[in-house]
Amino acid sequence: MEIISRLLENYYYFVSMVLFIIGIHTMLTHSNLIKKVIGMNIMDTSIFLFFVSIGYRRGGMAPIIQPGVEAEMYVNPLPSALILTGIVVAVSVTAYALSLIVELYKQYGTCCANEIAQIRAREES
Amino acid sequence: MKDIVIRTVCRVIVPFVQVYGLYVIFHGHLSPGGGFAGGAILGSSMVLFALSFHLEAGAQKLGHETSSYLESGGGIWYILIGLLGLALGSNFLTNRAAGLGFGLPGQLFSGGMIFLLSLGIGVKVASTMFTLFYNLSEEEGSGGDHQ
Amino acid sequence: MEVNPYVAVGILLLMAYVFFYLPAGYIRHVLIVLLVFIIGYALVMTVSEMPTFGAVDTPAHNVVPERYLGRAPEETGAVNVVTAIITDYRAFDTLGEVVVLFVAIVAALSNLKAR
Amino acid sequence: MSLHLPVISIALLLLASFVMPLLRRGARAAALPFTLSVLGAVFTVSLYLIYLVESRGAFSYHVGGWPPPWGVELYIDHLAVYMMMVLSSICLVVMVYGARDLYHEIRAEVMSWYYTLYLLLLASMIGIALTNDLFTLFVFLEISTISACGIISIKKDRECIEASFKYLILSVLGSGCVLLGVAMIYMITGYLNYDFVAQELPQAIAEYPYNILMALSLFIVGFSVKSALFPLHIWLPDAHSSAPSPSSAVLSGLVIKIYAAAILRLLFRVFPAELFEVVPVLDILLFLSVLAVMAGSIFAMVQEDIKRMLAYSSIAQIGFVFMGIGLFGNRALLGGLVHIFNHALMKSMLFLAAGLIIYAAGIRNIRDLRGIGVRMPLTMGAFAIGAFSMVGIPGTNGFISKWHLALGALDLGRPFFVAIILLSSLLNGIYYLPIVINAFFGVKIEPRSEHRDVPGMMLVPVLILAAGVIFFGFYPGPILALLEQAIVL
Repeated sequence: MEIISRLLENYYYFVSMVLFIIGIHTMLTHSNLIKKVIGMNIMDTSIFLFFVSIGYRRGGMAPIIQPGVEAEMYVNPLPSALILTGIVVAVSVTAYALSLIVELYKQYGTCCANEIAQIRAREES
Repeated sequence: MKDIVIRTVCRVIVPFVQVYGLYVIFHGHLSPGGGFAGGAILGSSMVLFALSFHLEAGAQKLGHETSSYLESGGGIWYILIGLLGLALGSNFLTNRAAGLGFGLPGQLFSGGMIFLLSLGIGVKVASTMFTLFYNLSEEEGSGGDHQ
Repeated sequence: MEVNPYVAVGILLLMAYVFFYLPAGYIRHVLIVLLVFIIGYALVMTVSEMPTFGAVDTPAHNVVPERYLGRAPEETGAVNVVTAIITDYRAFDTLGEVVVLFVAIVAALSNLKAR
Repeated sequence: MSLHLPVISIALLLLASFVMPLLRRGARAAALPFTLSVLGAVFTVSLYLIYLVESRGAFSYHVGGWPPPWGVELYIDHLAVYMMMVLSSICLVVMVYGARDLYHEIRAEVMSWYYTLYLLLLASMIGIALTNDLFTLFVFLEISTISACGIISIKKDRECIEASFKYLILSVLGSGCVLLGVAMIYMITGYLNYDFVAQELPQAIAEYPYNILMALSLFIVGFSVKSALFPLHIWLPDAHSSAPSPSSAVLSGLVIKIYAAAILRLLFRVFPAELFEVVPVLDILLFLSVLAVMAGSIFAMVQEDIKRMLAYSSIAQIGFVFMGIGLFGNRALLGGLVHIFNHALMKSMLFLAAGLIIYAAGIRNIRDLRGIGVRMPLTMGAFAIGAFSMVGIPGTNGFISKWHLALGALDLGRPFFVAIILLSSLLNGIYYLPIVINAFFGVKIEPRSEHRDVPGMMLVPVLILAAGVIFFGFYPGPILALLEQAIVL
């Protein structure tokens, strides 16, 4: 019971872990390549959610300094800044993966990993 | 797409979106936003234009040549500003300690190289978004039009 | 905390086998769900032990954000602390990020134009 | 000024890669000399940095002038300059080869993009070797992932797209794990800098044991996927065998090892040593490395494609590096680290020689190599030297690293690993030596019509690397002296 109450306290972390698992599951089980990329994005987003929620402070304000407000009143700006970088990295990886999928579709006529494997096996035999 | 409503609305809205993107880039050190957000807004305005008219129309506004110059230029700009700190006798990418800081905090022209770096990042992100969109959709679109 | 290395290696081998080698089918799906539940259980146990969400005294709220929040305007000239971090305190990361965008474009274009 | 050299070399590589697409229009011919001169400059800088670190000890560099917990820190110690030297030297030699070879594997329009990706790959690997910050490590990890996939998918064949997609998906899974580990470490310590994290972790163990354990296992899994440790090597054979030959040489020789060096730095500079007594991380790495050595050798024996065989052999050899890490003794670590350089030399040379054979004779199948040593004596001679080095015959550098690994295992009183090293040498002999013997003494087959002459510009790098294999087999002194200081942790 204590664990459940801890999980409810840390519900942001809990949900991001669940999303992480969903992302890994999608990435590794689906044979559709687009779905793999979607799983990859879910996984990345879950990590970003986790990272950003580390910096949250209850009742904190956005870290834009206003005169007369003490430093303790703002949320931690470092995770937000890092995740800005992380998001761009995820976008870049997604773009490159999509370009690979476009090219695979042009070459094999399908987006399904299993079908591509079948086509290759047929060609080799 | 040949819808006149969309075309007219886009023709009106795109300049405003671009001005807003530039605003977000230039006010990155004062308000929420910065190079990435502003660059994404700028890039999406160009994507919107290309979507609502035609891919070729978008390419006429911002050609492949220009966008590849912009991509490289954004990165070179960033590194050169970093080397400027080095040339002034400080470390790589040093801002205020190298004497680059100017202006009072809270004003538009303050923060030394932050403003310049944001500009470089914004240009880079905008051109990247447009180039990626254009190249991924061009390959598909050119095949689809003839069928 | 006690971890048996044999058990750990065994689980890792099993996971690798199921994820990467087992042909698609009913058994694979059941095993994958099982393994994903094991990973999920470990992650959830970790979550239950983490510092409380939103608390003021978590380890992450230490001297680092204190200096960022307290002295960013005078040290960098930017009022927005997040921008101050990404373009001044940790500008090297942002350089890496610009490079990531560039490398994504170059890789994507070279792939699309390669054939 | 000389303290700025590490960051200048990264900036120079990045600047060169940004300029490269601009050269495409007018001065296409300038791209290659430009790339080579940049690589040569970085190699010279790395040699000078070795001298600098030897003379004045390790130093740290604060990017932006901000002290460590606030800014990004580069830490230039013996291990970092060693890795930088290995990376830049192999990259330079391979690019000399690639200057000629790439034209028949890649369309001329995308050549300048290949140089761009290559320079970015080198820059990111140097960044991984030098950085002292967890998040910067992640950023450079992603740059190296995308550019490593990029130099595979740039080839004309369609197998390359599939291989690089598989590589990309698994690598992204690995870097996702690394980022989650970074997040957990940041959560419980509040720092990203290695030294500060290492300072905080011993106190945090009592309070958040599962967090640290989870972060450690996420790092291990993430880096194992990227460096193709045995059960997670699934992407490697396709990727390394279908890529253009220079890419294969760099990927197999350098890219998988930089991740091993990164995890080594994390394990020994960040995580407290008492953690390894509670959690048998090193034992797990050791078991996996033994499995990798055996499985890689056994899989390599049944391959028919020569580049595929070399790729599986890489899986076995990365096992030796991890064995050095897992044994956790000074001498074994020395063996594992020197194997990074030795394997980079011999494996890139073998891949280049295989590429030369494919270029000149159009042969990929091992059985067709019969009698090719008569037609291409220098290439096959170099290949033979590489094969001997793989087996670990004294006089080649492969012997040096295996010797130190075995002595290190004996120092720790674990003769089992000596047996493993001997057994794997035997297995290596079983699949490498018949190729060499058949090539020189086998029945000649008729030369095919598309047989091309071997250009000197492609042969010279192979011979340089072969000479390096022999040279460092007889005079390993300088490298070992450098590494002995690197492993004083």
